[in-house]
Amino acid sequence: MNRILAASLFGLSLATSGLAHAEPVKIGVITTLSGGGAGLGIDMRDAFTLAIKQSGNKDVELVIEDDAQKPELAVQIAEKMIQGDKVDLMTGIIWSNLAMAVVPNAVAQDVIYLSPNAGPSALAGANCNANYFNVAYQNDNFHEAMGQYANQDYKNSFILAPNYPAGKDALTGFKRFYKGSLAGEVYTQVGQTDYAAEIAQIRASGADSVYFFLPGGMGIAFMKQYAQSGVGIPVMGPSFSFDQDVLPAVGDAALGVKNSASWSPDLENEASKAFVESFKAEYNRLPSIYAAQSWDTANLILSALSKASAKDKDAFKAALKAADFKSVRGTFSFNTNQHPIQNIYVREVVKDGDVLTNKIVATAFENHKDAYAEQCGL
Amino acid sequence: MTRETTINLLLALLLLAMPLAAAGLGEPFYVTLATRVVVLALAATGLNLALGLGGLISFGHAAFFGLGGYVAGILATHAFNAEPLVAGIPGTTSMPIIWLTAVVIAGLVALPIGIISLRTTGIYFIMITLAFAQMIYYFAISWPAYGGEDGLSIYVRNAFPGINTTQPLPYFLACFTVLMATLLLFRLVEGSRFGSALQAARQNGTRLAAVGIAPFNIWLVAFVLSAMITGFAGALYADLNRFVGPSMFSWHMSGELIVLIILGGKGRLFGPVAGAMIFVCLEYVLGGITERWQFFLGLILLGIVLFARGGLLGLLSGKPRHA
Amino acid sequence: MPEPILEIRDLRKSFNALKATDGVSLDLYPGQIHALIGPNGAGKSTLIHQIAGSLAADSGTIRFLGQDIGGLDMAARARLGLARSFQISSLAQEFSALRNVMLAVQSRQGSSFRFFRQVASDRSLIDPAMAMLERVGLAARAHVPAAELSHGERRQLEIAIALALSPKAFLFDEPMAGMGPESSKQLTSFLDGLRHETPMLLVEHDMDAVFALADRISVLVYGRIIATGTVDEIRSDPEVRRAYLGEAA
Amino acid sequence: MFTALLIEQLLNGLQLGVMLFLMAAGLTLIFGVMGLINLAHGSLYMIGAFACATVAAATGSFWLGLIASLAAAAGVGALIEVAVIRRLYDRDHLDQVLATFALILILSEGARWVFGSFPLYLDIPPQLQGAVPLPGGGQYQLYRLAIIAVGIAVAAGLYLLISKTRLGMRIRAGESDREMIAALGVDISTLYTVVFALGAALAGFAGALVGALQSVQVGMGEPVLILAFVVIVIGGIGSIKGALVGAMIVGVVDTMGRFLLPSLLALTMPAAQATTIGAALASMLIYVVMALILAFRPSGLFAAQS
Repeated sequence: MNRILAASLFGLSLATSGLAHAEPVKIGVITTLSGGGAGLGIDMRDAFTLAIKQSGNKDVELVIEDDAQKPELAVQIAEKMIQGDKVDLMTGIIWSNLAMAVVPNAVAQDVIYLSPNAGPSALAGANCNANYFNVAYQNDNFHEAMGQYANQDYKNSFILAPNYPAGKDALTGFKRFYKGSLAGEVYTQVGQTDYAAEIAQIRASGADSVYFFLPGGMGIAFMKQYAQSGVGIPVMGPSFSFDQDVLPAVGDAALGVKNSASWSPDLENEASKAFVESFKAEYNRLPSIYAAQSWDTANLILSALSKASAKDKDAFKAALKAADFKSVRGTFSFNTNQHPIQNIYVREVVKDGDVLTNKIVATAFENHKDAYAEQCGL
Repeated sequence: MTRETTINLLLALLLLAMPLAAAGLGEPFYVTLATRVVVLALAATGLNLALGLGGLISFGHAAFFGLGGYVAGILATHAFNAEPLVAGIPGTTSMPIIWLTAVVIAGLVALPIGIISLRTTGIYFIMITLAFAQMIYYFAISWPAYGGEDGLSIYVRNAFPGINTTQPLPYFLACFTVLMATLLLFRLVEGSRFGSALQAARQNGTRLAAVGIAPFNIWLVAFVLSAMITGFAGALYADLNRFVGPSMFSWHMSGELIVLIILGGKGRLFGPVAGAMIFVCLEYVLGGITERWQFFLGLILLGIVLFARGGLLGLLSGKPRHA
Repeated sequence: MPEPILEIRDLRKSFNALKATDGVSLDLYPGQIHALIGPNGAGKSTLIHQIAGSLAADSGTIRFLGQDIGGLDMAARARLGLARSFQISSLAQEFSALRNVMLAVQSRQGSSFRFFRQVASDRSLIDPAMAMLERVGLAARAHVPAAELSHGERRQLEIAIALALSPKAFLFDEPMAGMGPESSKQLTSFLDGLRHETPMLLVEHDMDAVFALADRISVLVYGRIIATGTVDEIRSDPEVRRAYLGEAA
Repeated sequence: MFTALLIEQLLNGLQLGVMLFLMAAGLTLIFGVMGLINLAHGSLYMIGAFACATVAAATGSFWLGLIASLAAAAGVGALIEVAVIRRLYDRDHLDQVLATFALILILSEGARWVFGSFPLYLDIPPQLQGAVPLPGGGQYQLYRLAIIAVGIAVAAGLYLLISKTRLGMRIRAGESDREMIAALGVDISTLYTVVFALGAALAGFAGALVGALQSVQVGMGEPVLILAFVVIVIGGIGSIKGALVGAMIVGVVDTMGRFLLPSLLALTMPAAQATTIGAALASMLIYVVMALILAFRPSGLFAAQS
């Protein structure tokens, strides 16, 4: 009985697929909506749904689920989306470790995954996959940019990051382009909230600058404590500790800090201006870089949908790879490993009225590619 | 047949029938969900041996769950990359070998942890087991060799001779068989001399010593056995998710295992099974209704602790009998 | 006189400044009931705890059947044949009376590390345990959980458990406590019959029972034994009268 | 230069210890008097921080925020004591662990409901901004020095409260003999509510003080909670003195471990390896210390009940 029903449904879908050009596409969004990191996921979700809503495309169906920043929960949701909801595309994951848990299995089941934020090196090189598109950055990129920029002013930098793979990728990325010497290299505990011991080491190290990668609450804590410590050595970081989601919590301690990103709210292009305006109008707050990347992801999908059906995987992937959409980041294209080729900017935290935000002060790289693309066999 | 036995039988049938029906309807996700129930129930059954029968409130069983998981992940990774493990021993994707290794490693680690922890009692025992699990947790996060915080992906589910484990249903049936065999073993141990001594140790350790049986030895063996079962479950969990990460070691995981036991009914054979069924259903159903599902999960848990002390099986089948 | 079964020499135990056991020496002989009496707080229970092994002595020796047992834990002492009953009934409350006794039988038979054979159908455990319950007159209550037994029944059960160990010596900590006169009388005659099977060290407040049962009596005051002797010797000892009986009178 | 660094790190250890003491004192008091394991103590810490941040943002005064943190944590503490906790005193540890675990879920998600998912802003009061010079050429953050001073004052205050006041006498009586103080006519359920609220207030106070240094966000209480448990287990549960000593041990060992282990390892292995392995070992260090202490003193250093 069920087999017959399934068979006839199958026949029906075969029959209709030839007719309608715009056919419903199901997108699974796994992101962090509860727990300590929820702010990033909420920005991601809000921008994504807003982009779909603005496009007026009625054929896109979203399945949004909260991973609570737990890898095993993300894996479970992915299984549900793939096997239960039978989604065509997946996106949404914020954190590298969750991406590592979900992406390899999803793409192996022939689901296309588009990363709106994380870009672990393990997925960029030899283990790259035709079903995996990274619309954000490769994890090393922002750190490489800051390493490059640091060469201008600094000769002896103190660097620190949490003791986990993304932290090591970060400092590796920084060192790849930084030419000066290191006054110290420290790995802190994941989830650490007190950096007094590290700040004391920085003070004693004789460094002329500090570079740190401490996402989420860790970065907020570090910046507040650093600002009060009286050390006074200039600080640099990737955008993660200086973006719109955390700036209100860091407060004036962040003023003047240089940070690297692929986008900034003041970026001069039409797509970006339109994005910032509609996001502010809809949600009454400034968008973060996670929102921007997610907005781009949605628009990339929409652009591909206008060219090919998501059921026709090969045509759809080719359409995605063309990256024929108006990115808020200006120029944007995919490298051979389907990771972005894009500009990376250096921004400075400024005060716009009462609101802390970022302004671009330099371009560290133009059309930057990641270091792993050569190992990718695509 | 007592009422509890009838209920147990019904639970087992329900647990078997649901995924079979789901597979028939072409809904493989529910098979995966049922497999999750089975694996969590197995992990909690391990803890139930120490906690339910022996009264050892281990707040660190995530350590053994994670170890089992990492054994599976590490062996599979070495096999996948064709790198020998140590001294020329290759990795493997054979589930029987992985299972055996997981059980042995969990037991070997549990032995020293048990010897030290069992010197303490009460809240000290709760906290020292937590401390050991935290040690391993931080080690797993910060040790670079096996993925650290990122964990390890198992690209292809490991293999069991004669079973297509990559399909949800055969893998479910394999896990289900393991769970049922373990429950049978649990029942046998509970009724044995060792089980008698263990339950007496829970009720009154001094009494047990006064008749000449040292509770320490009984507890230690129970703790190790318990860790071995939970480690086994960890290996199954890794293959279910095709992923292992340090969060398997986290204190939340230890807490969840305790929650499963209490939800179902502590010390009861099918307590962990009932607990895992409720927990996974709650997580799935509440998670589908509201983003704030943890809030309501908390309320429900609180209600159960305060007003339904015997757990689900306690509600359904009344007081336990120790003839 | 024969060799003592239990030989205690110069046992000492202090809690901070309090000397709970202050150089106690004591011998228990085969076939005898040796009563230990003294006012409240004299350190009787503390002494029993040290002999049974639930409390470590600071110094001194305890020899049992000629062997120094000072380094053994409670379980090991029990396996040697030193059985005890507790001042406050200490039972596996959820287990039936029968299973409480079966535990002792299981211990006497050796290993508890048997994982498969079911005790519920194990005649080699049930039969001897049942026999012990019959002996103390509790057979009819064999399947009642210990928690539901009356106070007197729990006392009987304690004794059944101890007997099931086939002990070489008994330590009794106030077995009559909380019992009515009728039950006390019954227990007294039961213990009277037991002395030739198993010698016992008896801590008891019930002076009628002590004078009826004891072959020898030691009087403990402030952690010291001030006198040891037969019933008559103790009755007439002036120091005992002053320190103990005198107070009571 | 190295001496200055060492002094600074010792102060850091001391400051961490003081914070942990504020948390641990409440936990150990609640366990000592009521026999309760309260996993939700970290949530009270979080509530204190949120209350302080909210009030400070509304009024512009950190000090009003600090008062609000005390009031809010004590208030929520009293509320959950009356609604939930008092039903748990007669239960075994297992039920307590589970019920308070459930409370964590409720309070964390509830806080997110009320305050949203983004971290809140809370800054150090202007009077305590900046750093002061240290002997040996270093500098030290003024606010952290203030925390150390406040912590010592609270420890002294607790000592006086418990040894010299009527309430303290009742608390001590409650630790040794519950029936006795009930028989003496002390209203035991009020006493328990007061003790619980006092412990909660200390936790909330700690949360507010630390909130100004870190980020005020949901889940901030959990790492501190685990550390506070390590502290009271090392010190001996129920003992305020033990909590103080345990907090200092954990604070100094943790800080020094993070600072010294990587450099020590660098003597025997390549620097890159030493930094990662050193960091890995440092994060395990306090748990190793705890296991060692319990292995030799199974009831902690100053066990209240023998």
